[in-house]
Parts: sequence; structure tokens; C-alpha cells
Amino acid sequence: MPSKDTDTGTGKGRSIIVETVTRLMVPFIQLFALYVIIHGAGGPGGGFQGGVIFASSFVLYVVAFGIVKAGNRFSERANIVLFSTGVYLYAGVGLLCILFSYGAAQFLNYGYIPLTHHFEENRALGMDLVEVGIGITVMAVITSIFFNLVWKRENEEIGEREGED
Amino acid sequence: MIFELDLVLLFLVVIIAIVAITTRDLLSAIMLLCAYSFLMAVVWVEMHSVDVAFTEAAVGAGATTAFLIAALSRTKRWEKK
Amino acid sequence: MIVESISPLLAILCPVIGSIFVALFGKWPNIRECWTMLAAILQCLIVFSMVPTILGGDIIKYTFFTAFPNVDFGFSIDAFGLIFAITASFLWILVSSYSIGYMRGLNEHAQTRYYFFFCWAIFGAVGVAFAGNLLTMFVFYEILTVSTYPLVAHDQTPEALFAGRKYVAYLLTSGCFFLAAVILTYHFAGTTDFTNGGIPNLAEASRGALMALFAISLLGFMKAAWMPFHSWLPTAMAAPTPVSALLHAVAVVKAGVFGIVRVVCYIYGIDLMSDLGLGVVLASIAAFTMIVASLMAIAQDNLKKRLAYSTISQLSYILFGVALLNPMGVEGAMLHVPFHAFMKITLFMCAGAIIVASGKTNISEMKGLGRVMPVTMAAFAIGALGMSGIPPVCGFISKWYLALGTLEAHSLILLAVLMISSLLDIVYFFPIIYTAFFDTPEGEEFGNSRIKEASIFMLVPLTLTAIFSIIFCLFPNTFHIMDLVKLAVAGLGGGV
Amino acid sequence: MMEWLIEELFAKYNYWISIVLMLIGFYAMIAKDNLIKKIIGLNIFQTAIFLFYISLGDITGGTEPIVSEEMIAQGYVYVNPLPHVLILTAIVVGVATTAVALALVILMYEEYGTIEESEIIELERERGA
Amino acid sequence: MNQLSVAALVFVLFLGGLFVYVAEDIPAFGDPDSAPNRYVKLFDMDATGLVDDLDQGVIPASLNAKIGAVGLPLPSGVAKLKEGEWEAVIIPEETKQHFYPKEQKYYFIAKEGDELWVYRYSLYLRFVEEGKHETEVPNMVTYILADYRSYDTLGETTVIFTAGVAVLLLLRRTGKRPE
Amino acid sequence: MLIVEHLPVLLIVISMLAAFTILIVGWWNKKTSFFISFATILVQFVMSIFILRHVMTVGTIYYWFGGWAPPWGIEYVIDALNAYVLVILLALSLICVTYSKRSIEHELPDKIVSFYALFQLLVTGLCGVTVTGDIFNMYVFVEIFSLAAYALIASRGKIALKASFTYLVLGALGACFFLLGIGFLYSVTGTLNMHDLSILLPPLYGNRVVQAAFVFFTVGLCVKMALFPVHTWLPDAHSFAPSEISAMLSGIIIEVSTYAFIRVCFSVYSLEFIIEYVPIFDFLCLVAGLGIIIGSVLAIAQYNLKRMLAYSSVSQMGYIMLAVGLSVSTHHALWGGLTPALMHILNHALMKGCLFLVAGAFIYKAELWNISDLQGLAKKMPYTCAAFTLAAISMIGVPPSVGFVSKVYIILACLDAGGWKIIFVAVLLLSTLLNLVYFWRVIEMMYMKRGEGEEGHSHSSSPVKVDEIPLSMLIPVLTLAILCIVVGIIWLMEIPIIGSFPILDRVNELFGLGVYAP
Repeated sequence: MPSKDTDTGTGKGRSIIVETVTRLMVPFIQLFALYVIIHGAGGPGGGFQGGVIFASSFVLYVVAFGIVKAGNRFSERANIVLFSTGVYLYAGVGLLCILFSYGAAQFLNYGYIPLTHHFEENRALGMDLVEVGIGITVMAVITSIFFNLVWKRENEEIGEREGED
Repeated sequence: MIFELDLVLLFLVVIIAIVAITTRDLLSAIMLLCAYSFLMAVVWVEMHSVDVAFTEAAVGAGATTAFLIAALSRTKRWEKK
Repeated sequence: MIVESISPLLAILCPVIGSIFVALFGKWPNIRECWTMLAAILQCLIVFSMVPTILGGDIIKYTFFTAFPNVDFGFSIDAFGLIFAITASFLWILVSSYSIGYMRGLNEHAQTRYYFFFCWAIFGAVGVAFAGNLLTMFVFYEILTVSTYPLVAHDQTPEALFAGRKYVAYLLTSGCFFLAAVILTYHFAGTTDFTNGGIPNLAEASRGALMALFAISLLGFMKAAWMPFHSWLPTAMAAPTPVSALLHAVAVVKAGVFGIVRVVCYIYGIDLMSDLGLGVVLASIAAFTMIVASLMAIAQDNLKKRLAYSTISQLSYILFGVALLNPMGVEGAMLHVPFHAFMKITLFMCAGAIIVASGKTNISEMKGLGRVMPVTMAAFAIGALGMSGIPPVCGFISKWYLALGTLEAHSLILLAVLMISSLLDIVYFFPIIYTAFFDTPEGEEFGNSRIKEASIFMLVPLTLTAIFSIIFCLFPNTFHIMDLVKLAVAGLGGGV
Repeated sequence: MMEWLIEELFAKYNYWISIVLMLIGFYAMIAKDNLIKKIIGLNIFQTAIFLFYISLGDITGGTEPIVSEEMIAQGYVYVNPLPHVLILTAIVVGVATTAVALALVILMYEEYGTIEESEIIELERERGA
Repeated sequence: MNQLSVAALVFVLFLGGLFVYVAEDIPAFGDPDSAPNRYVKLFDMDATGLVDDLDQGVIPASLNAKIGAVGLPLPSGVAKLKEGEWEAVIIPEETKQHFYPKEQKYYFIAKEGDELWVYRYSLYLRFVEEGKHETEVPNMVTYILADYRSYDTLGETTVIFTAGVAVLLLLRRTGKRPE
Repeated sequence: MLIVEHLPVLLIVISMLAAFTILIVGWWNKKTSFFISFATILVQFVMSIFILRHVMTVGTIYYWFGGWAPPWGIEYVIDALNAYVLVILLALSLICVTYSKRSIEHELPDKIVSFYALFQLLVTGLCGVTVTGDIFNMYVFVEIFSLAAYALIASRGKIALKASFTYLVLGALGACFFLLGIGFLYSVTGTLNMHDLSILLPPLYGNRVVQAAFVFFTVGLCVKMALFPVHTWLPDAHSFAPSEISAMLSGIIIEVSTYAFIRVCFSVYSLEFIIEYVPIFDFLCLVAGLGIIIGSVLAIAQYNLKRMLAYSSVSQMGYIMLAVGLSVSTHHALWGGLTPALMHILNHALMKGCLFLVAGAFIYKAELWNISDLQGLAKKMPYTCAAFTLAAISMIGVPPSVGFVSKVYIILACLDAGGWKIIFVAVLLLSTLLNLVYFWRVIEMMYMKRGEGEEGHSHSSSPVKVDEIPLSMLIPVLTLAILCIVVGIIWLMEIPIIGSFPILDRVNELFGLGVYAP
């Protein structure tokens, strides 16, 4: 049986301070994550790191409120769509390069996407798009993995009971 | 690269790694792994690879630890023997 | 002269197509068996149609494709191959007819499977006969092995299963050695084609390697049931009698012996064999097998078992003849291939007829059987006489040539062996005839004559083969057998 | 001897540390009975390899690989960014492997009630018998 | 100490031995001239009579022949860096203009004694010197990650996606959650 | 617009996109996931045939990602070897995915969507490994297919979890070694492109780092391909995975790892290095020979059908590695070089694929796991059993099946190599016998042992009702079984069509094998 002190399941022993601080923190963490994703071009960071940070905000939420409450506020279906959306964005950008150049350019040759008139700037923008794609996928996947790892069968009953409240 | 700091950090990393695999309390092993990753990230910052260090801090010390603890919450905390 | 012809392909396709129809018409026994007969007759006709060409001194060739440099996958039919093919395909007709009687008589199960694999076994046997090189021969040899397994284990009793397992274990093991022999031959000689007088390049390999290769080749032909690798054959008598008859007197064991003759005469060549002194080795193996198997046959009470040991002994006559490495010996050996087949198949069919009609398997129970089953036992007597080498049955002719061969080889010991072995043949066959005809019957069944002759389907084939056994003695050139043998031996060249 | 110490052992201390860490991780992966310990060992092993890569790309007196005009003007040398890229990829692979491994561990715990490998093998043998 | 750990120790010692064997040849830590960081030597050749040609920006035929024999693309032009050191570039053929690198710094040629040592520049050089102009992004790691080696990154993202689906397959909540 | 130039990348990308799509669309309608997967693999298969044709008629395909020239960017290189493996890989995947429709609906009804998404990712990873020309890219794709494989193996739960975990630990270890090998090579050459490496390495062959890197590659990939001493993950993983995954594992995954090994040996390193600097191939032959025997012996000891097949895979990997090991010492045009190894890669995929699918069919129909359960099954499932028999006979090596051809070619290669390697002839023959023992047992059980309640000669009593598997499972099984014979004849016939010798000759020519005289 799981020991009590590592039990993240039921959210027993909730603390008002932790909850309040979490409520305050989560938006800032997410903002920071977005910053990291966007700022990847200029400084350290990028889609991957940003995605993980974004996911960590959900992790924090779970830690503070318990998996049941978090699970109820978390749409799995949307998450799975996000799973794919990110990678779609990435691979799609790659394919667009081929399409827009009528087969002259290679996969992921961003310069050929006609976002601006400048070849090099196209590259930079293409990279940004790709980073966003990575960010979305990583965020969705890390969140999903974490939720799946934490979620226990017993929680379902509790979840149903709380849902009735 | 600050050579003395580097050396001290690396020795610390080795010690933490050894303790992490020998301790019987899995929770502390996981926390030690977290510390290990974090120190490693510091070492890498110190080796001018900020991006990798950032990632390691976010993933190694963050996501991996979260996963491990999540898994631990559904299994056992103490190692047998 | 080499004649390219499609007829070998047609001959070999007969059983294949036959088997397909057999499987399709499995629900209607009459149509199914019609197809078997039809395929058998057609194949036999095609095989006979090749005789004139071969007698004209030509070789019929049909090549599918080239598998390796200098190794075609294809057929090449010479006189010796044709003898075997004639034997196998002609006897197939008779055995098919016999099978119908036997299988229906005993109301056997899984008859479609039986006929299906029967066709494939003939396919394998004729393929071995036609094979133009070792590789092709190997392919058909293995097909023969695999397709006879369901026949051997047909009864599906634990005993039959054991027999089948033993059969496969022995023969596929020997298949491994055969494969090794094929590849080593190819490695040493650069080709595996059967060549009159042996493959010339082979002589360039070292003595030790050739000796080893010969040993491996011999191990590869465990189908020839030479001792001490014979024990699968008596065990395999658990199969239905027609199977024992055709496959263990004709197709399977003869394929093994045929292979050894091919290796000795057409791969190594007589000269190389005598250079290497391998003839002595082969002769001693054959002599040992002849004597010991005869002795063991005496000890058997089960009729089929006794016949099986007799087969082991008789097969070694062929090896013995070849091992003499002179024309007379080889001629005797080659003659013994069809002659032994006709005689032994008579004996087996008789044994089967006895089983169907009276349910008796042991010799000691057959007292007075000759009075109620006169035709069967008469045929049996003819076969037995032939086996012992007594005229006017064809066994006499082949033994005569073998004896001449030993004289030509100036080896009195070998002559003595031959004589002793023939004597032993008489010792184990005559008691059966005596028991059947002259012993007073015991038990009631004979009185009420509840035992009758077996059905006409069985009786006709066995009478025919018995008659043929006599005809072969009186007119050895029936089916041009003698001509073919002479032709084959003349082609061997070298010291012959 | 002294020379060897200075040239091989001391000058390449990063490699040595990473090798020691690899050995520790490797040992834990093979010898530890506890499944979570194995995963921890795997993480240590991987991180050690990352350290090795990062050490390859380092240049004494180098600076972070983020281009800016001032730094070029001041004559800075950038460290080699390629190993960093490779390691970013490898880190992701590592976390993915860990996640799948943990999922397996959880399921095994639900199935067998233990996360010790030897006990699982024993239970399995009992079931088989 | 069970059997497994003994076996593991043996393996560890074996591996450690291998590392000790190797360590001597690993480039020194922080060396700016090591293969990944600077250049790797291709071959050396007799320098007699070639230096003048190189100085004038002409590539000697013997040098070309040797490079071709190794299997690398031939240089299109040579620029003198300083006394005894040259740099060769490759300009892609006309038909391949849509491939991005329009001019590639490829070879480094140095005169050592009376031999010419020909080096291949490492990837590092191009990433550092040209990356910024080619991609308009200052962070080298980002532009290598997302452009030069973007396909690896797509693979990496697919890896994490795979892990997500794998965990879904293994641990998906079976019951229906209340909405 | 030269579409054929883009085929290699489209091959991978549509596979990826299909995986992503399956996950989304499957959320609304489960049934679609099969059709998406099937259609994608079919398209991929057609593409791979075009690629093979292009490679054989026009020449090697190069593809530069993002337009970056090779040492800087990632490059795809497709020569005869890649194209050949690619076709085999996709053909077997196509067959497995067809088969999986009904069996997955039956076995994992609530996991269909994620199953197909992962299956598609598995195919993606395998294709990625096969076509890439960049060694780090290869590592990434190795990880993709490994992760997918771990999860797929574990998808049945229970003991499969343990098997999957063992595979995961060993696989991750192997991948780590591979990564370390890449790091070592990078540390002395500073490049990751395989062709570039092969140019820069020759002067450095004496360098210990280069030699150690080779050892790491070998060890890492040997774990992945379950060569004898490190095969321990294989039997459990193969026997408890869903059958189509077992077929993929045995038929393709370990073969693709072998492909990676061949690629590293001959494309990154060269013949000279293997012969003179790290003469590891003789050792490899020995290990493979040992693996052949021990795998077969262990297979005899099994009573679970799939487990027996899994051990047989260990032994068959030995065949392939033996052939690879012999490749450097043979120099005949026909069976020299990699020809026997590549032949057996195809042959093993056909045979083992068929056998595992049949084993899956038995499980699907009646949960028959053990060999003793199969008593008299031939009457109930005649076609399935016939397929099994054909494949089993191939494994034993009865002519003219594929097993026979590989055996002949490997033996010829042994003889060609000469010296002490002739003992492998004996090893191969012995292994044939052992194969005979364990496969014949099954055949006998299916055909000859009477089922329960069946009396003596009772063909007239109620015949057993034929109860075959659904057509969508039967057709793949029968296709593979028939291919076992047809391909065998094609190999023997040496006729110049796709899948026959010209491709293998091209491979040998590429690596300078088969004509090399030491």
C-alpha cells in the first residue's frame, strides 16, 4: 500500500496557504513558460523548456489541490488534441516548405514559407512556429503523463462523489 | 569555467549519485536524484551550456522528479533488504 | 546426345495434378480413386514413352533454372534413372489398385490424406529418379521424406506416431548429411552433375577430404537402411501395408540405394573409388548388413517385420554389387533394383492380403493358410523363391550377375558371403511357405472357411507382380530392362 | 608517473567524473533489485553521458553560444553549441524512457504488490507452477 | 552481495578498463583546437611548388586530386589567411542554388615544414560564423536545434509524443470521469 | 516537381502524421484507426517499392533536410541496402496490420486507438532508422521504435509487464552505449554524418577512441538485436506481446537492429578497420554459433508455443549474425559478402512472421498457449495449421523453402571462408536437427495426435467442425506461408526481379565485399 506521506491522491490535509499561493503562482508560471517559449530565439530556452515549465504549473496545481479536483478541471480530450496539434504544427510547417516551393525546397527548409518577403526572416519565423509546436506537445504530454501516473482507480469513486457535491 | 568550483561540484555530484543508489528510502533517493540533476545543471551552466542546463533543471530536476514521486505515491516508499 | 524434352516435367506433374484432384474430390471416394488411377496410368505411359529415346543412346534433359553456377535445377534422364522411374511408376498403378482394396477393406480413416500424400511420395520418388544432379536429387529426396511421414504415421496410434517420429528423425538427420554432401561435393568439384565415370574435378581434392565426403554421403543415404542405421525401417512397418509395400520396398529405400549408386558410379566414378579403396569399405558394410539382417529376420515372428529385415538384407545386395566395382557386379546391382522391387512388393501385398482377409500378422498363426488362400500364398511362394535366388524367378538373374561379379573381382570371401546370405534367405522364407501349405490348421475359422481370398482389387495386383517376377526371369528384357542396364553399365567407362 | 597524472587524470577530470558516474549508473541498473532504483540508475547513466558530451564542447575561456555584436567585438570565443543540441534531444529521450518505465512499474505493483524484481520473478514462477 | 551484483561489478570493471584504455586518446578537456571544436586533419602532402599557387588563389591539381580521392567535394577557391596558412571554400554548383549554404568554408591548409597539412573545418565554425546571418536568430542552440538539425528535433518531439501515447495505452483511466 | 526526390521523407512524415491523426480521429471513432493505419502503411509500401526501383535504376537517393549540405544538416541516403530492408519492413508491417484488425478488437478492445497510434509510431521509427544517413538521427529513431515497442509489448498486462520492463532496461542500456559510441566518434572527428565519418575516420583507425566507439556500437546494437549472451529480454518479450507485435519483433525489429549494425560496420567504419584494427568478426561468428545451438536447445525445453518460437528467434539471429560475421572472409560472387545475411533477413521475416501470426491465431480462437493444447487442431483449423506446417518446414530447411536456401548459402559461405570456420557447417546442421525436434513435435501434435473424444478408425462418426479464424487474419497468414515457398524458389532461380540478387550484389559492391581477398 502507498504510504501516507507521499499520497498525492486524495488531497487530504489541504492547506489554505498552499492553495492560495498556488492560485497566485500558477498564472505567473504559465506566463513565464510562454515567455520562455517565445524568447527561445534570443536567449536560453525554447519550446521544450517552456513546455515543461507550463506543465509544471499543472503539477503544482495537483500537489496543492489533489488529483481529484485537478482531474475534474482538466479535460483529457482537449489534452489529447493538443498532443497531436503540436506535432502537426511542426510536421506541417515542414511540409508547407515543400508545397510552397513546388517541390524545389526540402522538408523543413523554412525560408520558402512566404510569411515575409525576406528569406532569412522567414527562417526565423518558421523556427518560432516550430518552437511553439514543440511547446504545445511537450506541455500536453508531460501533463498527461503526470496525471496518468498519479491517477489511481480508487480516485474514480472519490471523484464521482465530489462531482455530486 | 572556474576550475575549483567545477571540481567541487563534480565531486559532490559523484557522492550524491552513490548515496542515491545506496539509500533504502526511495523518496530520499528520488530527492537526491533531483539534487544530482540540479547540481549537474549548475555544472553545465558553468560550462557555458545554458540551454542544456535550463532543460536539465526543468526536466531532470523537475519533470523526472515529479514523475518519480507520482509513481512512488502509487507504489512503495521503502526498498526491501 | 542430349535431347531437351518436356516429358520429364509432364511425368512429374501427373502425381501433383492428381493430388490436387484427390484433395478436391475427397468427399466422393470413387471419383477420388479414379483420379489416382488415372494419374498413375498417365505417368507410367509417359515414362515408358521415354524408353526408345534412351535406348537410342540419348539423354533426356529438362532444366528449370540455374541455381548456382554449374548447378542446374533440372532433370537429366539416363538409362539407370529410367529403370528406377519405370519401376516406381509401373508399380504405382498396381499399388493404387491394391490400396483401394486394402483401405476399403479395413475401412481406414483419413483416406483422402492417404491418397494425397501417396501422390506426393511418388512425385518425390520419380523426381529422385530423374534428377540430373545431387542438388535436384536432394530436393526430391526431402520431399519424399516429408510426404511419406503422414503415410507412416497414418494409424495415429501411439505406436504409429512413434514409428513416424523415428522415421522422420532418422531420415531428416540423414538429409542434413546429404545436404552437407551436396555442398561439399560442389565445393570440391565445382558441380554436382551426375557424370558417367565420375566428376573429373573431384579427383583433385585431397584423399582425406574425399574419404570424409564419402562417409558423409553414406550417412546422407540412411534411406538405404544399411546397418547400423536400419532400425527405422522395421519400426516403420506400423504403416498400412500398401505403404510398406510401395514405399518401403520400392520408393523410399530404393531412393536411398539409388542415391548411393549415383554417388559411387556417377560422382566418384569407379576408378576413383578403387583408387581410394572405398569399394572395400562399402563392400564390408554391405556384407555385414546382408548377413546380420538375414539372421535378424529369422528371429522375427511378425510377417511384416520379417519382410522388413529381408528388405534390409536385399538392399545391401545392391550396395554389394556396386561395391565390387566391376561391370558384372554393377549390372547385377542395377538389375536387382527393379527385380527386388517386383518380388518384394508381391510379398508385401500378400502380407497385406492376409491381414485384410484373416487379420493375422504372425507367421506362427498362419498354419494351413495356403489352403484357404491359395492364390495369395502361391504368389507369396513365388516371391519367396525369387528372394532366395531360385529359378525361375527373377531374383536368380540378379544374383547370378552378382556372383559373376565376385568372381571377376577374384574375391572368394565375397562369393562366400553371397552364398551364405542366399542360404539364410532360404532359411527364413521357407518356413513360411511350409507353415502355410503343409502345417495342419488350428482353430475353428479354417473349418468354417470364414477366411476367404481378399478382394479382387488386391488379388489382381499381387498375382500380376508375381507373374512379372517370373517373366523377368524367363525374358529378362521385358520392358527393355536388360538393354537399359547394359546401356547404363556400358556408359560408366573407366575400369568397367 | 607524475606527468601521466597531470596530463591524463587531472587535465581530463571531467571525463573521469563522467566515467565514474556512468559506472555507478550502470551498476545500479544491473545489480539493484528495486525497479525504481534501476530507473534512478538509468537516469544517472544518461546524465553522465550528457556530461561527457557537454565536456567535449567546452572551450577554455569560451562563452555562452548566444551571438551578440558586443561580444564578438570584444573577441570572445563561443563554446561548441552542437553537443548542446544533441544533449537537448537526448534529455527528452531520457525523460520519455523514464515515463514509460514508471508506468510499467506502477502496473507491476498493481499486478504483483511489490516492486522488487526477485519477488516478481518468484511470484511469476509460483503462478506458472 | 548476491550473484547479480558480482556480475554487475565484473561488467563495471570491464567497462572501466575500457575507459582507461581509451582515455589517453580523448582530446583534452576545453581544448579549442580539438576535432569537434576546430578542425580535423585530413591528410598531409608534399608542399614543394604548391605554395605559390595557393598564394595566388589557385588550387594545385595535385591537391585537388588528393581531396577527390578521399571522397570530399572539391574546393572552388582559396584565400590566404597569413603566411603559411590558407582557407579553401566551396561554392555549390549553379543547379543547386536552392540549397541554402551558398558558400562553405571547408578546408584549412597549413604549411608545416615542407609539408602541407590539409584540415577539414569542424561543423562548429560554420554554426558560429554563418548561423546568425543565415537564420536571423541569435541563440545558436536554438537555430541549430530548429534549423540545421531540425529533423532530429522533429524526431525528439515524436519521441515525447510516443511516450505520451505509451503511457496512455498503459495507464489510461478506465472509468468515466464525471464532467 | 520531382516527387521521387521527396519520397524518402514523405515516407516518414506521412507515417508520423498518420500516428497523430489516429490519436485525434480515434477519439471520436475507434474503428477509423485501423483504416488510417492500413492505408498509410499501404501507401508507404508502394512508396518503398518506387524507392527501390529508383535506387536500382537511377542510383542512390540523397536528401538534405532543410537544404543544408550534409556535414551541417541531416542527410538521408538511400542505397540498395536501405531500400531492400525498407521494402521487407513495410511488407511485413502491412501484413501484420491487416492481421491485427480482428485480433486487436478481440484482445485489447478498449485500447484500439492508442495501439494503432503506437503501431504507426513503431513503423515510423523503423523506417527512420532504415533510411537515415546521420548517426545521431539514427539514435533518435531507434528510441522512437524502442519506446513504441516497450509499450506495445506491455499492452497485454500481467507477465508482459515484467518482460517489457526487462526489455526497457536492457534496451535503454543498449541505446546509451550507442549514444556513447556516437560521442566517442564525435570527439575525434567532430562530425555526425555517416559518409563524412567514413571519410574522416581512416587516418584515425589507430586511435583508441575510434576502436572503443566501435566496441560500444557493437555491444549496444547486440543488445537490441538479442544476440546470444544478451538475449535474455527476448523470450519473455516475444512470448507475451500481442502476436502481431511478436511477429514484428521477431521478423523486423531485431533485423532492423542488425541493419543498423551492418550500416555502422561497413558505412561508418570500413572493411579495413574490421579486418585489421578490431578483428571482432571472428569472435562474432563464435558467439553466433553458440547462440544458434543454445537458442535451439532452449527452444526444445519450452512447452509454451510462442516461447518456443522466441527461443527459435535467438537461434535464427545467430544465423544472421554468423552470416554477417562470415561476410568479411568470403569472396565468391554469389554467396560472398553480405548476400547470405541479407537473404536470411528476408527469409526469417517471412518464416517467423508466419509462425507468430499462427500462434496468435490459436490464442485468438481458443486461448491455446501450450503446445500440448494443439492436439488434433488440424481438423478444426486446417488452413492455419497448413500455414504453420509450411513455415515450420521452412524453418527446418526442407527444400525448396526459404530456410533451405539460407542454409545452403550460409554453409557455402562457411566453406568459402575456410579454415576453422568450417566447424560452423556442423553447427548449422546440428541446429537443423534441433529445429526438427521442436517443430516436428508441434506438427505431430496438430495433425497426428487424436483430439479428445475421437475414437479409433472413426471417420464416419461426426467430423470435427471446421472453425477457422476470420478471413482478415487468415489471408496474411497464408500469404506469408506461400511466400515462404515462392521466395525460396525465387532465391534458387536467381532470376533478375525485385527482391533477388541484383540488389544484394549492389550492396556487396557498395561495401567492397565479396571480392575482397585478404
